[in-house]
Amino acid sequence: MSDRFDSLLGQGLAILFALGLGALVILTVDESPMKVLVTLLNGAFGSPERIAGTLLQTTPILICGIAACISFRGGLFNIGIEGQLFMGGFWATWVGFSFNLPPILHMLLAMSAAVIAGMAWIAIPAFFRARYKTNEVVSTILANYVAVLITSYLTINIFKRSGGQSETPPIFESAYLPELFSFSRLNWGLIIGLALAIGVYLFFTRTSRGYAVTEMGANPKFAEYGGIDIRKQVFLVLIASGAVGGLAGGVEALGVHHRFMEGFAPGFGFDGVIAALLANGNPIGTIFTALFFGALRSGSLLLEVDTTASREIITVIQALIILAVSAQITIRRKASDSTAGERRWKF
Amino acid sequence: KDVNVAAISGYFSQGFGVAIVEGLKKAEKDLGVKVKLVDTGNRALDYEEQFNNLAKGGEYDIVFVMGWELVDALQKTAEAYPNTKFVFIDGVLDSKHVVYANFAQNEGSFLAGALAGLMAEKGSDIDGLGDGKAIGFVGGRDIPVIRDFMVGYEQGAKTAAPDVRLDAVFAGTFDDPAKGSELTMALYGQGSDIVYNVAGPTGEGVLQASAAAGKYSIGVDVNQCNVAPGHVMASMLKNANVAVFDLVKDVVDGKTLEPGSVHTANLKTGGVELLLCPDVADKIPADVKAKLEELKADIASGKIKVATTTQ
Amino acid sequence: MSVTPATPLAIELKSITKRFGAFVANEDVNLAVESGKIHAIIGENGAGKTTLMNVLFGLLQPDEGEIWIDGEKKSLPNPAAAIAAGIGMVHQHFKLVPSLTVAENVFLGMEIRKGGLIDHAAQIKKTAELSKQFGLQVDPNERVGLLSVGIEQRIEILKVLVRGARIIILDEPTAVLTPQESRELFQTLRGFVAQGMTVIFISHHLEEVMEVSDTVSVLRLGKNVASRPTAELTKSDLVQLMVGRLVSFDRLPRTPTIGKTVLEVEDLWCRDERQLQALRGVSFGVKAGEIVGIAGVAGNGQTELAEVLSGLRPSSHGSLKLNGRTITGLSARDIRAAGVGHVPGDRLVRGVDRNASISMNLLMGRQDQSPWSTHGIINRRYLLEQTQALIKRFDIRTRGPESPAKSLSGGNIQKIVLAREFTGSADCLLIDQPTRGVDIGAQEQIHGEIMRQRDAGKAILLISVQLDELIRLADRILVMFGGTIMGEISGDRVDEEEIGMLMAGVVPEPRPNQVGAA
Amino acid sequence: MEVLERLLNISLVIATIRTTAPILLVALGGSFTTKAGIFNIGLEGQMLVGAFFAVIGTIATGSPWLGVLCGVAAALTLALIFALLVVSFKANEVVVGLALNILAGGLTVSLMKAIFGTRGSIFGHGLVGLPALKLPNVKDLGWFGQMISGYTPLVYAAFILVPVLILFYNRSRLGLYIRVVGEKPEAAEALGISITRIRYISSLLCGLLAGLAGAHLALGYTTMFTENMSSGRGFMAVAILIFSNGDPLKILLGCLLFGFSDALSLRLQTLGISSYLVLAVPYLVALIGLFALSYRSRPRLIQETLASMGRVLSVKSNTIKPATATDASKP
Ligand SMILES: Nc1ncnc2c1ncn2[C@@H]1O[C@H](COP(=O)(O)OP(=O)(O)OP(=O)(O)O)[C@@H](O)[C@H]1O
Ligand SMILES: Nc1ncnc2c1ncn2[C@@H]1O[C@H](COP(=O)(O)OP(=O)(O)OP(=O)(O)O)[C@@H](O)[C@H]1O
Ligand SMILES: [Mg+2]
Ligand SMILES: [Mg+2]
Repeated sequence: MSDRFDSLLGQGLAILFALGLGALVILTVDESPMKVLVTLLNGAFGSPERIAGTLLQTTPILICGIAACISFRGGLFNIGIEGQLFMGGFWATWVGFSFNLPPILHMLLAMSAAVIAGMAWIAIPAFFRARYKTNEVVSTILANYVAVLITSYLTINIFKRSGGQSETPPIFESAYLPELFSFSRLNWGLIIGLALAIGVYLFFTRTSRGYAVTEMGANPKFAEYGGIDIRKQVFLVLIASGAVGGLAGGVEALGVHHRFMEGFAPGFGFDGVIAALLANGNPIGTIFTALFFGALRSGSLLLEVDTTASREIITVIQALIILAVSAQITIRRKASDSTAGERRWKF
Repeated sequence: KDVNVAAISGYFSQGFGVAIVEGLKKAEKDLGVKVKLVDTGNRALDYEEQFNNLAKGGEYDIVFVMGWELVDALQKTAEAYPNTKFVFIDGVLDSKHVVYANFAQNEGSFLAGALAGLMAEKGSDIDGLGDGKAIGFVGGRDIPVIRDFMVGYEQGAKTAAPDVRLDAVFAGTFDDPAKGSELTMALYGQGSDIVYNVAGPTGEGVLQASAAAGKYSIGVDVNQCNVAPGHVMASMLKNANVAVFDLVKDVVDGKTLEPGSVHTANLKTGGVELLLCPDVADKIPADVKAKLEELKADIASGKIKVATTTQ
Repeated sequence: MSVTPATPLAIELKSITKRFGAFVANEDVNLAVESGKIHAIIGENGAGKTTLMNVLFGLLQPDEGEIWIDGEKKSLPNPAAAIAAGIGMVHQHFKLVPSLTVAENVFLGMEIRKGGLIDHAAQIKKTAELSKQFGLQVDPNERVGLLSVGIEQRIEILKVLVRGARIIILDEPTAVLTPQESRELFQTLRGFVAQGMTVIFISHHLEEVMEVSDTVSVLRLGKNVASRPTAELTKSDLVQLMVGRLVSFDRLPRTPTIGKTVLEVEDLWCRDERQLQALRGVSFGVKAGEIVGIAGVAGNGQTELAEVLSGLRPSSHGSLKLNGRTITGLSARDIRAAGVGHVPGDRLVRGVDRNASISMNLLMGRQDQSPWSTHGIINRRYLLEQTQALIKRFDIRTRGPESPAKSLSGGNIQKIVLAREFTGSADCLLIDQPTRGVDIGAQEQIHGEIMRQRDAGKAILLISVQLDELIRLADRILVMFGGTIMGEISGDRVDEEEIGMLMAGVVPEPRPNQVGAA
Repeated sequence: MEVLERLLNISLVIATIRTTAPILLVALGGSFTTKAGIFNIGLEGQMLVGAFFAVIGTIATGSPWLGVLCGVAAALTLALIFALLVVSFKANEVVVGLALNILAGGLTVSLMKAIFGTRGSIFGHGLVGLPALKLPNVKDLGWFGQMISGYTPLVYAAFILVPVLILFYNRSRLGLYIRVVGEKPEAAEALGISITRIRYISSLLCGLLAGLAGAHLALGYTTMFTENMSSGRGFMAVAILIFSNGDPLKILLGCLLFGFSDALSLRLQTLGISSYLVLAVPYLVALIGLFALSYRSRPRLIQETLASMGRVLSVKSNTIKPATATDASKP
């Protein structure tokens, strides 16, 4: 308990330190740090609409974060969540505008398409990782670029709606993911994300399959020795991670945008990965780190309007916070792992 | 009464956006209005909140909007806040709640294409040109707005010089001048000696490549003649500064901007024009110049209809 | 406690205390090492031997106490200072770089350079000279990754010599060697002292200590409980000093309850990581209630044999049968399910997840079985109960079932593995190096457990590089060399010389009574 | 045929060299960290600040060479932060690398806004690029002369660095130590080689080259700075580093493959294939390369021949050692 308290305290101090540095940066661009902070808070939590806006930003980060958590737990690094999200978003939209089906069924079908697209998009890197140990960090990063280009191609060259927008036709209302409140686009995606976080947490800590994945991530040789089929498990873990990544795209397409366009959801995949890393791969912790990032994103929107500081300042502060926290997490770890050999990056 | 003006876009840093900012700065200085620029970035999820943040307080009398990706958020917000005047720049939508400032970039590009085609036909008669009989086009991303330039350019070239081949390529990004320069080198290598850039910062690479290769390029949106002096043959200007300033002036003067009205800037109004760069102009033969004037008149009079992709 | 110096002291440690947090690893240790002698240090696992040597080598800083070298007080803030003072250390775990050549490894950290660039030719030449001078045969051009453990150790010693060490510390140097290799090593060590150098030598093998050392110091619970000339002591004195009680090492009594054949291996072939042939046609059988020992120098296919038998490595040819049923080519999971338990040789890599709790380590392999889990949900209460029971039964020294495995000492980690593998429903147990690096007290317990398993009618294949262990436990001993079985020796009549020759790949003159007598 | 002629000619070779150079520079930088056992995904950000400050420096001083120095200094600063966090504080290198990339993106834009009042791109303001080097007497060499002359200095630097680095790793003490620290840190530690120091040095050397790569992008390849102008080249370099394992020669081959597919794909566009598909070509080439190389490592025959050849020739056989959680149990 006190350990946990210590670590929270440490993280808090690290964030304060980063904010201090951030304040200096803000001063250099001639704005009052206090005003920026107040605007940020106001933008993130100033009214029910803004809180909803924050949660709206949190949702995709959270779901992507969970996708990342799944892969981390298995000792794998799916950095291609961005690509799975784009693929999921596109194919959910495609089902959404191509078919005319009864309401809930349509939405479920579109969501399944998102999940399948996410899985399909990671299937090849997953296969090669499982079978030939091909580094999944690089293959999934590269696949991101391809996913973005392919979905752009499909959007603009094949399925473009008429008019000047680079986007697909809108989906039918029957495929909408219902909104939670009348005053915001915040939708069931948030509930899906929260349920997923708890579900994934319970899966990993309480079930025998979750145990198998956990041990594979912690010590693959031990897991292999214990009779766990590493190849199959690696493949399944990556596929599951990709499925959740695709789901994130489905939620964005069906819950928020109701269509697919260029610049559909850039950066959420990476933010999710970082949120998961900061939470040390814990899905419950990821809820909070995702909320933190969501608040920063949504708060910074008001910044452009109300101050002379730009959103990039927030990007800088966000990066500083990540750096400070990442150092802080591991200062504590350092006490126990003193050997140099343990600190090698596992490919 | 104070007039508050806002502009929202993700492209303030690129040619056309720069022109808009210029117009607003002028309005700030000459008309004493207050100006707020809101940079959208590129995250689709943010747009609606950004519009809400702008419109909610009701303090802005006129809001300029530029960028097709903002259209959905714009229409939603314009409907929800009928008291705020939204002006959509560079296109016309169905919505009756929005004022439109439309630029006929296809017309200007038509002339650019005609110039390039006519010059390419002259071939090695002209300093720095070969006999490739081809002209190039480097777009940023392959999106409808950019294609609008391209179809005009293509039509202009085909009309003025039917035998000249057009090689059109897209960099896939507006942020990679190195790629722009590389693409241009590739086009030069394949026989194009004049390349038209419609690619934002990527396009700067196109212009620089023309200087490096000793060939020619055509600028876009604003006067780019001085980016690579002696190698930028012309610039296709979209005089957004003038258009924006005039609209702000109308508001200051108390005129109402009719919702749904379309203010078109084209060759006829002079809102769009092809500027021959002075340092290259004397290399351009008189017959080419005459032909350009003739085509311009034909477009202005409606004799030639230039195709478009953004309606 | 210290010995009155007859010759000048090479090393004198005065009241050394070293703490790790609240834990005292070395407490007020005085140690005097005479120049030109071989000084052995023994003690149970965790007694503080390595810690003390690390202090002497500058790797750790003592909290209290002084270090005197050749009659001078020294402070050793880092290994470089220790090296400068003429101390060299051969670590328990070798620290060689596999992709570099022998010469590069030897000269690593003190490269010979010409014009700013490393002079490979000179390094090779010097290595060859040195290896000749001290009788440590190596090929300076070979990549270390391709060499055997025995040769790796020679390289480690060369590394120390090339740095001009006069005082050489060896931490458990024989743990991985064949008897012949050990004997060669002792020869080398004697050569060193003959040239006036001093050797400090840590071992768990008391025979070796008796054989080679001039003086012995015994550490217990971090304290130096005795330093005496070896000649004054017997083996059982040493044991008593170490653990405070008597321990027997005799061959354990047999109960002739051998049953039907459980494991049958026929003409087994397989390849290793580098795709080189590791097993070349191995055949044997293990009966219920029988312990079959596999002797051999590490790296002659024993590990691969255990891995093939447990399904971790595919065989390229041959068949495996368990209770008459063919299990060739089954996965590790299926082989486990068929009834094979496996105590892996590399316990820290395969045997446990060091960061997981003891209970989570005990769950491995049976997480899908009832009552450990029902409908895929882990039965946490049952797991906790079982863990507590096993901690008690196997005498695992820990703070509790939720302590991470890494907080335990090596011997106790091994007990976790045994507790897991010995309590399953396996008919056949593959036990690889059960007591490597484990102290005598724990060894005895582990041996007891193995015998109990045998008495319970399990078929046991025991792989060990320690001959005395095999002699103590096994009914029959198969000697492996180069991926084949060189010969078989009855556990009752063991001739170490003969086993040694088999281990070295030499088939001795047939002595009818001994080969094939099962 | 005509199409082929249009695609494959000397200008394609030249373009390949041009497109290869920046990736090569940054990948060679990454080879230091890769060899030292650090996974540096922050190359992208180092390159970006390198480019930005090279431009700022040039505008401030009027000399592109001083600009290059500024760019390098900025990249070194980022590399220092990377080393501080990753080496001293043992933070996760992926988190730190990604965060530094984000920082670089945000910082360059913020500063651009603060200094120039706009975002987007910087050119003009008296910005001058590095001069192109015309090698003397190359006219006599025909197409070869055409191929090797007329690049900006950092292009030559990139290619010359390949043999220099090969020598560095094989014959210099620092190079040897870097390899040892990456392959077997315990060995380095035992010999009194400071792992921390070597990793700092590797990170800084990496920053040096990444900064040069950025400076080349802004002052050699083009003469301007644009938001996010590194455009994924740093990530490409990381991909190459993984399948080259940091070996300079393999890095060169990987970069040439990339450069070639990049240059070729740009040309393919003129055949009327959609730019989106064509632009995916280099990434697909990388992916296929990655998969093919890992597939190839499978067949036993090849492995075995390589292994035995390795022993005979005592060439470094490049078996990637699976990094295990602990090496403590080595028999
Ligand atoms: N980070 C740590 N913090 C505290 N204690 C530790 C730490 N790491 C290891 N230990 C202690 O080190 C011991 C394990 O060390 P090691 O594996 O060398 O044991 P050992 O002395 O070889 O014991 P054994 O006789 O069982 O092999 C445990 O007693 C454990 O308490
Ligand atoms: N780095 C460390 N941190 C905490 N405790 C340690 C550390 N190293 C050793 N210890 C403690 O010191 C004790 C003595 O360890 P040491 O390695 O010296 O034992 P040893 O006598 O060499 O045992 P073995 O015979 O197994 O090698 C260990 O039991 C352990 O508890
Ligand atoms: Mg020890
Ligand atoms: Mg031990």
